[in-house]
Amino acid sequence: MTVDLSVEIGGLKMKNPVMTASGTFGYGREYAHVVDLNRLGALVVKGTSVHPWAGNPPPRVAETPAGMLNAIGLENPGVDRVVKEELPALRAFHVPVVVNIVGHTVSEYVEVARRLDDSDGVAALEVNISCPNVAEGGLTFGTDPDQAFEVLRRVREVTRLPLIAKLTPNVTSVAEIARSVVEAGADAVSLINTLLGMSIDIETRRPVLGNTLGGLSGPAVKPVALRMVWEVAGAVSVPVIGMGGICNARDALEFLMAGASAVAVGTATFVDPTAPLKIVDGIEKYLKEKGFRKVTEVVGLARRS
Amino acid sequence: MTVDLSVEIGGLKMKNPVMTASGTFGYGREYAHVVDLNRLGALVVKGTSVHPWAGNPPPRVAETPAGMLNAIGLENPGVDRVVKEELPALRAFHVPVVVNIVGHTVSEYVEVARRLDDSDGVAALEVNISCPNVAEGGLTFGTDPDQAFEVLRRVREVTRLPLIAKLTPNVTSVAEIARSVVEAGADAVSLINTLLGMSIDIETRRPVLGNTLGGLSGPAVKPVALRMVWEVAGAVSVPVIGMGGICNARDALEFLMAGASAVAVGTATFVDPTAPLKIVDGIEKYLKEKGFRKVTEVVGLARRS
Amino acid sequence: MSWPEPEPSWNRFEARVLKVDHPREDHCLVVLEAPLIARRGKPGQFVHVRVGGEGFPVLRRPLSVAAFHPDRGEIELFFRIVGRGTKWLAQRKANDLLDLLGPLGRGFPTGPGGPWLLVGGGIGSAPLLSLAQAAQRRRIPVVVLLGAKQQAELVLASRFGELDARVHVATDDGSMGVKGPVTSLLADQLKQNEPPAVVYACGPKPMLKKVKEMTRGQAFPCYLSLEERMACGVGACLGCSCAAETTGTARATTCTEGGTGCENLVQENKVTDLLPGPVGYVRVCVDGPVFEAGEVSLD
Amino acid sequence: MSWPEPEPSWNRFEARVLKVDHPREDHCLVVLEAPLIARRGKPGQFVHVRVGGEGFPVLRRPLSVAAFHPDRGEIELFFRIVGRGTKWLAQRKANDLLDLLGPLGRGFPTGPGGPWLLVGGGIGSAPLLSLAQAAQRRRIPVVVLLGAKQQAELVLASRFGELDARVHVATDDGSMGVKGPVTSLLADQLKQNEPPAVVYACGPKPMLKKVKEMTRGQAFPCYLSLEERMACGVGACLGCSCAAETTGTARATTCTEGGTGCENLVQENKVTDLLPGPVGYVRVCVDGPVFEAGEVSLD
Ligand SMILES: Cc1cc2nc3c(=O)[nH]c(=O)nc-3n(C[C@H](O)[C@H](O)[C@H](O)COP(=O)(O)OP(=O)(O)OC[C@H]3O[C@@H](n4cnc5c(N)ncnc54)[C@H](O)[C@@H]3O)c2cc1C
Ligand SMILES: Cc1cc2nc3c(=O)[nH]c(=O)nc-3n(C[C@H](O)[C@H](O)[C@H](O)COP(=O)(O)OP(=O)(O)OC[C@H]3O[C@@H](n4cnc5c(N)ncnc54)[C@H](O)[C@@H]3O)c2cc1C
Ligand SMILES: Cc1cc2nc3c(=O)[nH]c(=O)nc-3n(C[C@H](O)[C@H](O)[C@H](O)COP(=O)(O)O)c2cc1C
Ligand SMILES: Cc1cc2nc3c(=O)[nH]c(=O)nc-3n(C[C@H](O)[C@H](O)[C@H](O)COP(=O)(O)O)c2cc1C
Ligand code: FES
Ligand code: FES
Repeated sequence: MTVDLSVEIGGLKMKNPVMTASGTFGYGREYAHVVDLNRLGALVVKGTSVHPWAGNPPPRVAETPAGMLNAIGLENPGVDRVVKEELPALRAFHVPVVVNIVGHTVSEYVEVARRLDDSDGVAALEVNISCPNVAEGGLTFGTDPDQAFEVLRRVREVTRLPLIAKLTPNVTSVAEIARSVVEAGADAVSLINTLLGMSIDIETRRPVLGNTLGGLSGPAVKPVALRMVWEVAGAVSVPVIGMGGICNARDALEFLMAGASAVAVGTATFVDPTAPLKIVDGIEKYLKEKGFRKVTEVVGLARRS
Repeated sequence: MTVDLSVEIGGLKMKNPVMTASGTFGYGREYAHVVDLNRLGALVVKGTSVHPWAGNPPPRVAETPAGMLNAIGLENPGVDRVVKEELPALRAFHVPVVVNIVGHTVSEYVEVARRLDDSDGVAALEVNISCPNVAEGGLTFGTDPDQAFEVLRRVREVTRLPLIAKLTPNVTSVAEIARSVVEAGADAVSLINTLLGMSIDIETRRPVLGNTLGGLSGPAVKPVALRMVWEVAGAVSVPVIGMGGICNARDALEFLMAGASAVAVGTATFVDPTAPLKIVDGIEKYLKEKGFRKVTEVVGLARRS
Repeated sequence: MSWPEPEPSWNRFEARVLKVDHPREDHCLVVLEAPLIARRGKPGQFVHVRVGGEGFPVLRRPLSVAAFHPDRGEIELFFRIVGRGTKWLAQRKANDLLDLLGPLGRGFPTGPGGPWLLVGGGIGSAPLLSLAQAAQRRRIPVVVLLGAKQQAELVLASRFGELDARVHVATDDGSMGVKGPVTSLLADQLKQNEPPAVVYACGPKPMLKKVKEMTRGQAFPCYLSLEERMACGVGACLGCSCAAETTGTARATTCTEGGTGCENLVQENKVTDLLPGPVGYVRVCVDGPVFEAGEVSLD
Repeated sequence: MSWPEPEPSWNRFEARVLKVDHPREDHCLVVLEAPLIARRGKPGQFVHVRVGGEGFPVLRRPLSVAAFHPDRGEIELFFRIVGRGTKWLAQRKANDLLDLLGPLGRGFPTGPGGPWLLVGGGIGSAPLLSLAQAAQRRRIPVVVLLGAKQQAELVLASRFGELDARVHVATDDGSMGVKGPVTSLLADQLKQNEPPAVVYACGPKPMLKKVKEMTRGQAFPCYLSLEERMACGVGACLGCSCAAETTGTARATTCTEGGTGCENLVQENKVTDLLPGPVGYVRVCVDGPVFEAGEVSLD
């Protein structure tokens, strides 16, 4: 008996529910000779802005118990070079490419979305609203329902691509933000981005990261990520992409059962670049053993009592 | 050369900056024969309500990567029995006893504070505002600056004991809540309480905890806790008590350098009941080696650049 | 029938591993040098074992003491390898040190009369072995009913035999003894002429529930050893709660009226057992892990 | 002077541990069976080693290959035990398997001319050993300057000697060789009649900074091997950035104009190096770990 692993996320068709997480898999190219990209549900590339961003001063990463902090600062060469130098090579693979977009103002988001909507080989946009809103004093768009709404509404106007809103966990009510972006036109939501954290070196007596604050990811955050996916899946009717600390098929199945229609794997690929593919295999094995025919049958299973 | 470890937290005098965390050290009695309670900076007892609370259905704890979830549900025998049956025994020790107070309505907080203000052997109150506000539909007091203000203001009216507001990390801006409770009269703030999380058993396909959601604690949350202490120490001028994942003296020193005047140790005592005392020793050793004379000299050290 | 003395004096020990044995791939027997626990511990008590290094995993693992050897100063742990912690434990080598808290909990209450009827399901037979030891020392006749999925899991059966216990066996697949659940053996036993003086049971929850039903209203008491997820293991965190059979208030009443098991709870001043409210909870780590069947709700 | 071929074909290996040696309590030498890396790797490249089990810690540890033995299919790692990961590594036993990615990074560029001057501070001498190996094979004369706190830390000195290198030593406490920093030896060398064809250095940042200053404007190139905290190790996460000496824009200009080291960056199409903006960053894992001294800012 074969199991149907395919899922559809707001118009984005994937052969299985496992994606890479933005910023942790480069542009795919870095791993293409050791990971069969064609077997991924989708490949999500790094945060991309209108103009090139230089990123934060080093050190940019630090290890923490069962997790890591990063403060890359969304370094990227800008949308023009991504379109010209990175996307063409990915067209050789049979994998939907999702571009994660970032901006310091609403119009920067709009501009990069417009450029990508015109480009070949982009299957969907993931709008990373965890960026500081420069006009509003640096508070991140994603922590305010109105600003999150505004970004998604304006981006929605300029693209027909499936639109995924990527939510930040650093909020009192992630469900409220989720409802807001869905109302603004998002076809799906993905979460969680990293939890704000920091670390101090007691020898130098200074913060470890060059940027002082960084984003926590990896197994340590999994319980928080799962809870937020549970809350959001109960609050909106669009598909949810779950991520945060997923290392193996068991973790991925927890997210699916909490209500996610797909999952993304980030930090775990640093330990094992083939983790996303092992997770695909593991999900398939579980479904077969338990007699499910489609992966969609387990989505939200833990919600029904 | 001896090092002065003593600190004062909003009127609460402690011989060293290391306390136990509420809910993780019972009433001290459970550990008194293996841990010299007199060597603790302060002993914080469990959340105490006006009436007895039954707590949540089991399972109440679950392990997570470098952390644990708990959903005890603040089970406690009520303030009368705590005053009658628990506090008297603690008076035999030379350790300040801080009582953590909880309520479902503002007047429940007020009532329990009033009762404790009348009692012997209470050195300070820690107001746990991570309780659902029953009147306001179950949102926790601590996620709303106005409700947090109201609880502290009203409790302040009925007690002269040093008042510590214990903040929840499940908010967009912990600094905003901190400012609010300080304005209401809190003499100090303590943080973090647990991060809301959950876990699913993929065999039973149900949430692991009887209560579905639980609070994440332990090393996994340390980077988030440290960041929040950093933010709050920069936002208010009252002393800050830092906690969240502290396992050893290095961890504790990170919190002190981030701006905490004292620290509390919770989950780590489950692994090693003597952890709080080892941390006292470790802090003293570090200070001696580095030539500090007082522990207060390292408070906020990482903030000065 | 009297409960063993409360044990306020648990301590933390570095116990030396003397032997690690794998009678089956997924079962493990560890012999430890732990003289104080070996001498002071009672059947049914457990130790809380630290696993892994440097603070991870964050929780200790509760394991019953399967056998006490006060003469040699040794204890035995017998467990199934189910997850990260037990896997780590099973990889220990002779002379490694294990960090443990113990002896913890309230063991099995025992009286002078026999015979004792022991009912063990799967790995639940572990704590019963120490009871069989005690019975042998006190020359009390013991009947042991052991159940498991298959013969291979009945690795402790011969150990009970060595302790002069009469052993009956049931397996789900019939590969050893009677085919069926261990409770079918219990049904047979309860039909016999001589009733047991007491029934002790340990095993999976559905089995314990069945045993509780089958022994309800009988003249002899029935004691169950429960498992629950634990953080502190010593009564401080309220993490290991199990619902009391009746509501807290009702239990409090029972207690003042002098009900059997509850009496002891009151004597030992366990405030949290007696909460008024919709549900009362008991702590498996200090109020148990052994309870009178009537005290706890197994739903 | 030409950079080694870019190595797009790193892979993941299960390498068998052949030997674990502790020349000093806090230093460790591990010999691994890793034939492909032994044959294809270049001096200055590194491996990214998984430490611990079951996904914790979450980050691999970067370690230079201290010696390549293509004939025997072996490589050597030499490291100081500083934290959790290196401690775990140092506890491996023969026949354990290590999970590693490699060979990674851009090694030392080499040319036919000599002599080579190698400057190593502390454990920074490790990657230089593989250069001395290469020099011996190619019969290029090598002078090695080694610095350390005390004699005991100079455990690799004899290995350089075996490779026919001329070794000079400096220690902070004067317990071996000259008393003072290794850069004082460098000053002496640079005063000699015959200038080196190239200087290679690895060690703590302050030392590298000094070496960079001392070799600035000289006729011979100077290459530094840097360390930075890494996540992926393969260029995907931008976690290991180091500031470029000039701003991104300026470097881009230098490159079109044909500057020395930068040329190679352009050839290898490393987009992220050439960002316009206030600061340009290079990735230590794929753009390095070896850089021309002029390329990177060490402030
Ligand atoms: C009082 C008591 C005595 C016990 N005695 C024995 C014994 O003699 N032999 C034996 O094989 N098992 C015994 N158990 C069960 C044993 O504690 C678990 O099998 C063990 O903790 C599993 O740990 P793990 O890391 O291998 O599994 P994991 O599933 O990885 O553990 C994850 C977490 O869940 C907890 N957990 C998992 N299963 C159980 C369980 N059944 N009961 C309590 N906590 C659990 C673990 O302690 C840990 O905190 C006993 C349990 C209790 C409460
Ligand atoms: C390209 C490269 C080659 C290296 N080669 C060697 C070598 O041959 N011999 C040797 O002794 N050391 C070498 N190092 C340094 C080595 O990687 C660290 O000492 C090691 O990662 C420390 O790990 P830990 O778990 O013991 O320490 P911890 O301090 O517990 O590590 C915590 C985290 O910080 C990182 N970290 C700590 N120190 C360093 C460091 N100096 N550089 C980079 N990351 C660090 C760790 O990788 C880990 O992610 C090299 C570093 C790099 C970047
Ligand atoms: C090094 C690094 C870089 C990241 N860059 C981005 C990014 O550019 N855009 C984004 O939306 N999320 C970014 N993230 C967040 C991840 O996509 C993901 O949401 C988060 O790491 C949680 O998943 P994980 O625990 O599986 O890593 C980054 C994470 C890491 C660790
Ligand atoms: C089992 C358990 C019970 C707790 N009970 C309380 C409580 O009653 N009141 C309270 O304010 N915090 C309570 N907490 C939160 C801790 O006091 C502490 O804020 C948190 O666990 C973070 O610290 P840690 O990581 O050191 O445990 C509890 C935590 C745990 C693990
Ligand atoms: S495990 Fe803490 S009270 Fe039982
Ligand atoms: S470590 Fe990821 S880019 Fe260098």
